[in-house]
Amino acid sequence: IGEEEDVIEESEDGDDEEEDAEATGTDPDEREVMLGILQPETGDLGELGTPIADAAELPALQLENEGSPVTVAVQREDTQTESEAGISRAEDLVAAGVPSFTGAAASDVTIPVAESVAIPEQVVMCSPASTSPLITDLDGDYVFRTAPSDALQGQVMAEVAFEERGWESAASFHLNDDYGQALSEVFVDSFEELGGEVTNEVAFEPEQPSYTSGLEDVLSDEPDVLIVIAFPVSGIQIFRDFYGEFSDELPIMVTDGLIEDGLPEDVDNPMDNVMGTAPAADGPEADAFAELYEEEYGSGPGVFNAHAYDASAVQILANLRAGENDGDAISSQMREVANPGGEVVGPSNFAEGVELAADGAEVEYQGASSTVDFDENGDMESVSYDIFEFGDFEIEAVERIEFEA
Amino acid sequence: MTTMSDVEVSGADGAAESEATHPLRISNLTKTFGGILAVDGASFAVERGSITGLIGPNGAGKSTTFNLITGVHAPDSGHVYFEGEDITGLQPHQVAERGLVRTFQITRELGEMTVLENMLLAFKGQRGEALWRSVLPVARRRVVEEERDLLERVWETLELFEIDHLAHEEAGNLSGGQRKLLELSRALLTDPEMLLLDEPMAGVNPTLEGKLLERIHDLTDEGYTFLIVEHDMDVIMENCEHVIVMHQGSVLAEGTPADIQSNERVIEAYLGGEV
Amino acid sequence: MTVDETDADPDADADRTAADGSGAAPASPLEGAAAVTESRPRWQVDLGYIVLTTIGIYALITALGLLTGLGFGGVFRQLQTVTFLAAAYALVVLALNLHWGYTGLFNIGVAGFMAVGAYGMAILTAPTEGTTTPGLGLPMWVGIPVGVALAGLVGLIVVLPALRIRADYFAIVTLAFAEVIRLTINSGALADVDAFGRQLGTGGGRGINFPLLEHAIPRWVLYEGGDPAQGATFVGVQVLTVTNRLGIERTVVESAIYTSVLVGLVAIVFVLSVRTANSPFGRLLKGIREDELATKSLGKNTDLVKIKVFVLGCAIMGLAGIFWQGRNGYVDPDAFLPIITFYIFIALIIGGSGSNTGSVVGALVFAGVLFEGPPYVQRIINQVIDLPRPTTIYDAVVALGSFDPLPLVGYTVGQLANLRFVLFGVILILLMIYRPDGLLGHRDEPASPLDLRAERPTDGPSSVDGGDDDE
Amino acid sequence: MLVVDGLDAGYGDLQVLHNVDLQVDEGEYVAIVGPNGAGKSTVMKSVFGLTTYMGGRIEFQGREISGLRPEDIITHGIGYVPQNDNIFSSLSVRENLEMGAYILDEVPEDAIAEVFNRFPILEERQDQTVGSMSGGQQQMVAMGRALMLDPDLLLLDEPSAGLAPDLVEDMFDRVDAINDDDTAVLIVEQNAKEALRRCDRGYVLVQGENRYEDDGDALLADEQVRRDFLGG
Amino acid sequence: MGDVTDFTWEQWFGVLLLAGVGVLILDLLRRLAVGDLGASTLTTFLWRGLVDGLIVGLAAVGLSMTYSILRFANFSHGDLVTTGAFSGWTAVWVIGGLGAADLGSRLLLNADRSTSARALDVHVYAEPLAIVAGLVIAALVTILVALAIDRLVYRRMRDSGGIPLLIASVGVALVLRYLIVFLYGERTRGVVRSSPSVDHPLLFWTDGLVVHELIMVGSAVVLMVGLHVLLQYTKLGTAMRAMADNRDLALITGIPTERVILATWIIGAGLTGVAGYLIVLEQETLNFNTGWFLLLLIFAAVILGGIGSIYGAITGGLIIGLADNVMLVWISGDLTRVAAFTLMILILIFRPQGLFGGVETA
Ligand SMILES: Nc1ncnc2c1ncn2[C@@H]1O[C@H](COP(=O)(O)OP(=O)(O)OP(=O)(O)O)[C@@H](O)[C@H]1O
Ligand SMILES: Nc1ncnc2c1ncn2[C@@H]1O[C@H](COP(=O)(O)OP(=O)(O)OP(=O)(O)O)[C@@H](O)[C@H]1O
Ligand SMILES: [Mg+2]
Ligand SMILES: [Mg+2]
Repeated sequence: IGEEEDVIEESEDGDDEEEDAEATGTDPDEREVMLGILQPETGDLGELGTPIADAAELPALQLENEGSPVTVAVQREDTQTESEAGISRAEDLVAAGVPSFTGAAASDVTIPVAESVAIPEQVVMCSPASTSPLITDLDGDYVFRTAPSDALQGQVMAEVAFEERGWESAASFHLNDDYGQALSEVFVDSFEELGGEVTNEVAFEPEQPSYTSGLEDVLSDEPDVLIVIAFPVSGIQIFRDFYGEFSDELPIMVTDGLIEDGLPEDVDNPMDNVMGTAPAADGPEADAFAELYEEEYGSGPGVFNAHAYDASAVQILANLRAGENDGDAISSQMREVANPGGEVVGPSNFAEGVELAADGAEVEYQGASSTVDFDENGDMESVSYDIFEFGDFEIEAVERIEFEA
Repeated sequence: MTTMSDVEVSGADGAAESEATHPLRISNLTKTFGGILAVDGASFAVERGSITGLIGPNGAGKSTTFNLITGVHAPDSGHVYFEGEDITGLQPHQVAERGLVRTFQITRELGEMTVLENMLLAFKGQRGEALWRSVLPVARRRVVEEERDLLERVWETLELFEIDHLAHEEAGNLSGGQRKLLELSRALLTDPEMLLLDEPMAGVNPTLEGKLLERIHDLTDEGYTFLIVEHDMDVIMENCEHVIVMHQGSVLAEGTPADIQSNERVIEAYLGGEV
Repeated sequence: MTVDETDADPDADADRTAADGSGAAPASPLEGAAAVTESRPRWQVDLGYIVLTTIGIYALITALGLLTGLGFGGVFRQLQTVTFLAAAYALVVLALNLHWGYTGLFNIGVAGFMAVGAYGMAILTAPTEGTTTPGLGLPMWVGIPVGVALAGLVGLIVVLPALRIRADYFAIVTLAFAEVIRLTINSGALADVDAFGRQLGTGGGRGINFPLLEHAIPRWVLYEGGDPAQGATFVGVQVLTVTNRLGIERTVVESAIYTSVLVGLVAIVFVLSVRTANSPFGRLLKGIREDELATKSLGKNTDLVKIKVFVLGCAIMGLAGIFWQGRNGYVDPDAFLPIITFYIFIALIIGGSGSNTGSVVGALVFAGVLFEGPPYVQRIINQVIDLPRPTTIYDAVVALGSFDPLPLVGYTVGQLANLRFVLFGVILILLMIYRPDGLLGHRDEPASPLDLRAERPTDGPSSVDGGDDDE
Repeated sequence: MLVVDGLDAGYGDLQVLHNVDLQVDEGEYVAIVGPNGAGKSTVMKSVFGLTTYMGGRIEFQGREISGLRPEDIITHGIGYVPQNDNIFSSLSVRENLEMGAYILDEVPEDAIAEVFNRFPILEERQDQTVGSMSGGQQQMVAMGRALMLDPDLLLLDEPSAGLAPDLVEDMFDRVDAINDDDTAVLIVEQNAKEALRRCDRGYVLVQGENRYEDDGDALLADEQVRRDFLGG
Repeated sequence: MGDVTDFTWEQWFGVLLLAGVGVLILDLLRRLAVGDLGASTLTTFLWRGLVDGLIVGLAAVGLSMTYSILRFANFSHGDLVTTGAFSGWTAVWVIGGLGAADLGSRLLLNADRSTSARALDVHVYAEPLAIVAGLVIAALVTILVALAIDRLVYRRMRDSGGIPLLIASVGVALVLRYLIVFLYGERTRGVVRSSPSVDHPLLFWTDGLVVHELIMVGSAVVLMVGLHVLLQYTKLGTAMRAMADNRDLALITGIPTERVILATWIIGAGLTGVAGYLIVLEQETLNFNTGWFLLLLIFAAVILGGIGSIYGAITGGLIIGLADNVMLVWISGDLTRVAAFTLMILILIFRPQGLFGGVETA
């Protein structure tokens, strides 16, 4: 068996890219860092995925713009929001010698990619947007994420609803997929743990002609608050039916999936009774990132863009500190460059941070989305959530909650 | 002139006797479609080794009777016995497996299969009809051997019916008469004990018709039994030993061709003064 | 003379098809080898088609990839992906061909049966603890056969009530069943169940993680007891020594073995299907397809045959589902949307329903060209040029007004993933209009173990070719 | 009136008719007989534009009709009863008849009455769906439908097949009657003796070619024809 | 003995099925009496089931008609529904929103998210003319699209059987749907303002009648009855049924088959476009999948009712709609669809030709 292990080493040594890396490894100034970006630029999440991929590329562009001696070779691939294509593209990345990548976005792409590529091929992946609680259970040495687990959002919602707003009973109306089921489950558990009563839990299928009966069903026991977990594709219809048939006094709480600016216009209602939670991009350097992004792409960042920047930035730092384009080496550096200890670096001084890391110095990355500290599962140690209030066709963040897992 | 009562006596005879001499016996078959009484208490028996004619005006219920006998439709009441066994309500394939095979008035060829394939399908109990035998190496060899034998018999039959030049033609491309021939020859290949032919000669050229009838006579000599629905009175009168006349769903008369031709009621109901 | 030959009458044409087989044989070494035995000309032709298609598609991918700087590694990956996908498609297309091509059972619930197989195996082999959707933790050699059997069993449940209804009703019923299966799997109600004192379930929308077949199967081949710690098997030693020398990574070897096992399965199913088709049993199937009552009236128990064939096909679909998802180590209900069934149909129709060779060729063309092609091209375009990306087509068209076609091109390229479906549609339509029998369908594949055209035991007056004009 | 001159026709690539000549004069009664597969039905279908036209000429009342579509041909005054599939099986008897006169603006009640008069069973069953009627009854419906427009030329493809003897007789009488009303008739029959007895002229078609052409009675008398095509 | 055949297993099955439904109804009453189930909840389910059923039924009649006359299961029917919806509502936005937003946003139904139904104030009271114009345009555009498809695709396949046509229609469905995506994008949008409602004392369970819903329900009933009359009592209708039966013979009989096909597409597609338009008027939102997601329900309705039967399609739609909603009393929302499909399969076992199949109600 030892033989085989050796063989692998040998074969990697034989790899062209690897030889380059080794040859220049002693001279960090000229080392080429390889980074993959695996995002859905088409398909279901195409609209979200492209800006995320842009943000993930930003650290590399930033270094280039600022004339850093470090070059980052970015390879960008499109998952098409499909697991099949995601796996293929991930394999392409691996084949190209990419030791780590920022991806994927949808949880049901991220999981298969992790299971069948990243973990077996010993390559690091860091997802900026997959929030499924399932990802926590995947191998924490190769699978990281800067996105918060939905397990946390469910708890946050329960706390806000029960403790802050004083609603004692709630009903949950959730999309019948992994996102909806997982979030609803966590919410219900947390809410009941806190002492609240969950009157009804109803799942629904996406894109139905009407949700009136489903709403009637979920509201039949007159809860204090209704939790709606959905995306706009069904959410618009749900709220249309809700305002058509039910009292618009009833408080409704939604999740990040429905925090979308145009929603009240599409629903044709000011939605005064609605509030929601969403993971916040609340890193110490959120503003610095926003500025960078605006400068590069001409518009403000969107959802999970900050997380994408952070994911790429941490991987670049880890790669430099490891001194080679090797998944295992990067894996062991991820927490070293992100978690407390050492010089604090972030978007504003990224170029300097990069040189520090290349010199092998200890750094602590504090990013755009959070302070970026990984726990043993590769999840964020702490994240913050925004509380949004809808009203008069606008959505406004009213509060920010720091939440420790 | 044979009267109705004679017929009924023979129909009511002990089962043992009619079994030996009459392989097919139906009693009191009834079938309604919606409001229409298609077959109304029909009873008759067919003698072994004979050619029996089943005639009657259009809509008398002849084809429906065939359908009831062969399991295409289930009768509302009544019974069908074949070789002493009650086969009422059996599935068509079960009836055919017992050696009672029929042809259709409106032919049912397997359009996108060649004539050869149509014919080969007919053989009963082919080894290769079990999937595993068709697929597994050693067993398949036997299937191939058997197939050679079958093919030989198919070609003989095709030549006999003068459609061997069409062997590779898709059955859907045959002319009306050719289809009748195909259907008849295919039915023969099932090794039936008894054949029910629904207007086998309609649309068949007279010369060929003569040859077919000869062949049918040969087969009766070999012990086959035929029940034939036919409107061509010449065919019926010249070839059948026994004729059954149906009218409005029930048996109007039965007897030898001569009896039938002189039966007033038959003339009135069916023959229309002709003949 | 040559002109004469090509313009010969249809009868001569039919003859030539048979003769062509040997003529085309030397095109590939494989065929050359087979030609020596001289026993099965049809096999040579069929294999020839498949090999040629494979070579063609490989060449296309390689050329495009290398031209655009994807590098050998990338090309190799793409080839492996395409091979895997094509093999997975081929397996299920062959099964569908058995249903529809031969028996005329218009099953558009294929995705459902694949789901049953994959989920059956996933539930059996998922670890008992440590994941969100625990399973029974059984080894894969239990999981695979049971999954296949489950798919067959569900097939039985579907076909029994559907026996008596006509073709298009049958289609809708199978589609509805597939949706029932998917929705049930997806439902929260069955996501976690306490069964036999254990936590079990479908996992609902979150799906099930199970041990990767892509590792498990190759490791069974390579190592004692499937465990690398126990040392390599005889085969494993050979393979690993060779690949070590060549410097190929173990994971690559494992993927290749997995794909090979799948290809092997396809080969087995293919051979069995061909034998089925060219047999009295296959003749029965064709008979049922053409006119069930007539076949029944010849004494054939058509219901039984239909049940057998349907269950068998469903089991193979289950197997395909297992291997397909076995590569991900993860199943979720979204992998079995109805559109998957239509993909499979497109593949079958491209090849030609009713032809096993066509099924495989269709799977190759669909997976290699139609399915993987457009994104491949899109990647290449994206790498080569930087196009403007207007958000709506209106902006793009307005730009046309000022003679700037680039925004429209950019918009179109951006929409390629969606336009791929338009392409599928157009191809399907063109095929149905101009080649309804597909590339290879409706060849005269005799429903007999003998070559009916060649053999005529008695020397009748007419010769081998159905000489209408001989007389 | 109908002149078929050197017609070549078939199905797709398959040529069935080779240089077939045929003529039906005003008010004439012409029969085509011949073995199965000779191409008799194909001739009929060709006149009606339902086959692949490969050459030759078809003229009706001086106008060329080869290549016209069936719905145009019917307006020229040709009626056609095909050999198979000659009824709308899911429509009622009455609707079948009405469809026979589709090109007229009004439903011709008198024509329907006449058909009912000829086939009383049809009046009784006028609201029954034809598919559920016996083979012979269906044949009557098909005849009735073709008569609705009172055509100048009637093409009948084996109209007596499947009819009870009294109806066969009746059918031939009816055809005679139609013919007496100055409607020309072109009939294909396997009941060849009867057809030849009644017709003015007959053709024997073999393997897609004209073999004999003569007066009906003369053909009946011809030894060779008797032996080869009329069953002795 | 002979009488046993009177009760086939199918009939036994039917009896069981009816008994099952009976038990459910009894249980429903029990729940009402015990108070497990609020009366208002039940009426909501019933009313919604009715409306959903009519939506499906309305979309289904066009399919049932083309299915029986052109003899193929048109899988692009759902996307014709979508075509009608997009074209009709585009017209409403273009006409009704004059000046309220720029043309680009209105033409693409707010694909760029720069305006909204509210900004344009689209509803039946504010824009009655535009709404009517939209209805007409929905019908016209759908007809044109269907005719173009017929010309380009189906016409070349007249002699192919039902299954090749079915497969081609799957191709057409993909082309239509993704061309709509190409033009309009993938976003779901609200295209109508929330419906105004009128107060009334008529129905006991609600005192506000939703106008848009009423328009949908009313038009659905009128259109379906109209179509039935057309098919059953006009010569064109008989000709259509004749063609459905035997196209070759229709040709020989002198029925101008191409013209009948044309008429079939015009009527069928017009109805379908109108259905799509009205469905969106009722549900207020629109997405490129709107019709496709309805398609399986539509097929279920058509087949349940028996192909070619207009009343069958409506009945089928109602059964599906009611099952989908009322089943919520017993099972969770993610399984009601399963129940509806299962019911369809069960009914087909006992009546393989559909509820109204064979009985010609046209
Ligand atoms: N649709 C078709 N496609 C291809 N070939 C056909 C088709 N219809 C008939 N044929 C062929 O054309 C030839 C003539 O057929 P046709 O139906 O004209 O014969 P017929 O003289 O009417 O015979 P019959 O008396 O048996 O009805 C036959 O050999 C037949 O196989
Ligand atoms: N499937 C059916 N549905 C309804 N009625 C039917 C059906 N089959 C037959 N009938 C009716 O039953 C009666 C008997 O029909 P059948 O076909 O048995 O007559 P037949 O004696 O064979 O006549 P022919 O000599 O004309 O073929 C007819 O009145 C017919 O209309
Ligand atoms: Mg009959
Ligand atoms: Mg003929």
